Amino acid sequence: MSHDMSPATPREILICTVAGLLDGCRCVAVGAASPVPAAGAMLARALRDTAGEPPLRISVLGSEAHNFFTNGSAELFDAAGQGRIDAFFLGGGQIDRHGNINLVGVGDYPRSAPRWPGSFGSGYLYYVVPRVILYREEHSPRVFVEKVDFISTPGTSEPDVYRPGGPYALLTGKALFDFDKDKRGFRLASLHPDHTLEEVTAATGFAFDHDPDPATTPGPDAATLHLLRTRVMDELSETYPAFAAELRARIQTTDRKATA
Amino acid sequence: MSHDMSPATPREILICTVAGLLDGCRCVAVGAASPVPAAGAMLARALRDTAGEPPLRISVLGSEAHNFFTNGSAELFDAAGQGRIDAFFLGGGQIDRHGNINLVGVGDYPRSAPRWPGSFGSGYLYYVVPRVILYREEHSPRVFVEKVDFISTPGTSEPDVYRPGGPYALLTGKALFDFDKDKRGFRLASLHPDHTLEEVTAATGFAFDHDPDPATTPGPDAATLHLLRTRVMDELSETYPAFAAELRARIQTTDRKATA
Amino acid sequence: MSTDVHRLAAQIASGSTVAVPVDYAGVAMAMTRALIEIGTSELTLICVPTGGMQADMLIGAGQVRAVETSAVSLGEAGGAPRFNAAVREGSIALRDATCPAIHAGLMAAQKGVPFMPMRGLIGSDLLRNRPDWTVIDNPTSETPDPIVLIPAIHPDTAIFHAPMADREGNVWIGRRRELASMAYAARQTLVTVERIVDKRLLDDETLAAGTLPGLYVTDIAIAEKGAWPYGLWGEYPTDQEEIARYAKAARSDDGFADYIGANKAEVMA
Amino acid sequence: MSTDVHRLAAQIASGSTVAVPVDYAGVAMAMTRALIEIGTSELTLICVPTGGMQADMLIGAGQVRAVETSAVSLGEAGGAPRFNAAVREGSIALRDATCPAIHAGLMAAQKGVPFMPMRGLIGSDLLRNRPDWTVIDNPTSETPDPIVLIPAIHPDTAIFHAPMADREGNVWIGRRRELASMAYAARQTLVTVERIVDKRLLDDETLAAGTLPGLYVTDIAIAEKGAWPYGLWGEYPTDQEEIARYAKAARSDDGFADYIGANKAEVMA
Repeated sequence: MSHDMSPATPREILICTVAGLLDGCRCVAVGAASPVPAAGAMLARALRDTAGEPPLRISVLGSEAHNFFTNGSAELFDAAGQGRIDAFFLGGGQIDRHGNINLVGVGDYPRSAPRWPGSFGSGYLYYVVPRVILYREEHSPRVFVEKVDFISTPGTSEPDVYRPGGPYALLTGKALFDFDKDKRGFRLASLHPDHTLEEVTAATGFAFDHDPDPATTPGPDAATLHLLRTRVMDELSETYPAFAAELRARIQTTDRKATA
Repeated sequence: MSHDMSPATPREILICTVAGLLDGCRCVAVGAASPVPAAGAMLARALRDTAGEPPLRISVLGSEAHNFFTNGSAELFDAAGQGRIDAFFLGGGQIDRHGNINLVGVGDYPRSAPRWPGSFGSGYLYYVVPRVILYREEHSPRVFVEKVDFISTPGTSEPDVYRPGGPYALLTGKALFDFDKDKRGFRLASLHPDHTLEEVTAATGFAFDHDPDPATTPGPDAATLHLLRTRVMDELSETYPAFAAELRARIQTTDRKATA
Repeated sequence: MSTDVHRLAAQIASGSTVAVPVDYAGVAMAMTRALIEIGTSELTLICVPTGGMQADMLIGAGQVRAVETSAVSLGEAGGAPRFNAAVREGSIALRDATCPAIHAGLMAAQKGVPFMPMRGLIGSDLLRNRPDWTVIDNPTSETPDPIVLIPAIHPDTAIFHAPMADREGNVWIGRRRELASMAYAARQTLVTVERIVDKRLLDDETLAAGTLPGLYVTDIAIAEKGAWPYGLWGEYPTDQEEIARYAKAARSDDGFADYIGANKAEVMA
Repeated sequence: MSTDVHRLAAQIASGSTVAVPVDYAGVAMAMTRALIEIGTSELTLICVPTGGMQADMLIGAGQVRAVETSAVSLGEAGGAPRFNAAVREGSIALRDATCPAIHAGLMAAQKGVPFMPMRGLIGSDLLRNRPDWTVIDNPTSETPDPIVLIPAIHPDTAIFHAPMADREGNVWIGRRRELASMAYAARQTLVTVERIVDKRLLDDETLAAGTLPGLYVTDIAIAEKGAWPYGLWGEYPTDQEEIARYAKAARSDDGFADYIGANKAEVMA
């Protein structure tokens, strides 16, 4: 890490992890109000440009500057159905051991309490986008449950169901998981710095595979961190001003701590 | 008829007849290269405007000035499927006693000889547009046949087939026919001036119902003819310059004859 | 508020189905306030494909019987409080969908067909709770291939707000083509606009590309800032503070009533 | 002719399926001439939804194996002579359609579904001659309701000509949205344009409304008057005399060969 830069904040490590998950993608779509995935996609695009590699197309829904669609809100789904969207992000009020996602609410449907907004495009995109990255920063047993109360969209499907897409990774504030389609379950890929296997096991309401001594999620190299804090931060500020400001403040806090 | 106007030419009578067939329509579409139907629709629109009645919308395919569609060439069919197109015109290389239309060719399909361009939108519009007006100026036994060689689109359908549309009238250079859906056949409505029942019977390759002493297709009143020769002629000149010029030349010929 | 907007709102019948667009596509908020003043009741909302403050206000005002939507949310301002309360209380019928299913239903109506096939959905509780969605074995496949059929959605009315219309009733919708889908599918379409222009929109190929023809537009009224507090592309940004103010007020029945009442008072003044 | 156009044409494989637009929507005639020079063979043409001089020339040059179309015609200049001759001789496979069936097939590909339902067609000889079209009993109806399913059309390549593109590969198609349908459905899309502009088309909401995003565009070449003798909206009118000249020449094998040869000679000069 370069001398004049404070170390990566936890959020920055998440953003860099997202960028890594998009390796090899040609086109990535990001839902509205998803600043970390958007930042990760923007970072992946910037890294690609810097390396002189083929460009990464990004569409951030609801953004005017970073949205290239011109056929209304149906176009994302059409493009995904055509196989043109390589990666998409989904969250979830609940996510269970089989990768089922609940975006609808807790309790007996339809009278859910709490009720969450709803399933958005998940009931389609999870089936057709090859690399669906589950992103939920809160890593707690109320989010990661044994069985969701409502399946907005299932993690896996019967063999005769058309399903080129599905879960590719699960990224939380504590760890990164892969998804094993055959075993229909998650496998711990790495723990973020300062998090332990015990902590993650306790915070996860379902069992998952893991190495006895899991790897640590790598932080960015100096060049990547620099790119994130310059070009990507500028792009982010345009679309997510509040998030970018908070990210900047955290970096300064870390900075002060580091120099203290 | 006013003193300073030459009498209506046969073509003008056709155009006025088309305008009459569009009575009560809100929206009419006209295929490309259909100058008489287009002129009739333009006349109907002009008459409506003059009378202060609700406007008639016209879409002339392939025209830039008289085509209000903005969603590509699929929009006409979508609008028709939505029930928004009240009338459309179809021609036919062959038309048979049951109103079946052949736009494909003569002889054994697929090696038709002659081959005509093809069915265009007929295989759909004939089913869904309530008032399909068959227009074919050539009135001969090679056009009006007992049975078409190829059904581009059928005149009637079985009761369980979705079919809000179908043939409404058949207008030729010699006569105007209605179509009786229950009897699955045409009925002579009127003979154009200077044509006889015998002549029409001989020129039609199928039997049709008729009164013993059929009516004569009425010509336009002076105001209508004036509108046709002024506003409508100007509009026509824009979209069908050659046709408008020919129409003008005929009027002058009739004029010279009338004054001779 | 212009009485013209009330004239428009009055054309929506109680008990009818109304299609409304997503937050960023031109939400007819002035018309929403007019609907609340008029008290049009027992509406079924079709959110294309998600709803926000508009749906939440109409639900809070007790004017909604059923909602078909992929989500209802106030975006950055959080969940939709009146929607969430109504769900909890069971006071509205829910037709939870996923975005492309709503687009598919409108597309079926646009194409004049009874249904559209759609991938996805199989194995979800969305499908399980939608008896109107049918699973068939794809007749064009030689191997087993289950696929969902979404029936056509024919809204009685589509309402939205757009930057401009011309004197023939053509409306400029730009690249917000979900507005065209709504209009194609609906029996009537009522549009508020920022302004009426003298130039015929179809006479200019550049503007024509983003124009919804008057054929699909039943009536138009001017409503300046008619999407407020939502933004309108190329015109004004979303007033996030106002939406946050609403989000806070609408947490309670009283707060919501005050918000609506203040709004009405402002209108009457 | 620019060698760039040849670079584009060279990306179309012999034996592949190529979608081409209707006369008035931006026909890639410069590319057609390049294809004839290159001699790309055994093409299947999908005319969206009808074909003209482009299809007729490729058929006349013996480069077409099959045509799916609702019609082939030279418009005011009459029938399509080489198409008609090929039909008579049985030298091309015919998939006669009706316009909305071709749109339906492309729409199915656009939506990522295996088929689209479509009204009409039942009782026609079009349907009788299309074993790939299936009639089913509408599963969403309680009463018998036969309806046709049109399978998705996935062209290998879509080709068309448009007024302009920007440096990102976004192409302005205006209200000729069949061009977007073709591109959505096709595996690759090759576009000739009158000019490349520096301004990013998506940065202006008015232009964006008529823009096909670069996501769907594989490659672009400049071809000034690239639709000639067809016209291009807002740019130049159709050269009816040239089409009539072609129509006359193409009545005979020799006349057609002369016309093509003269064209080639002109290109080589």
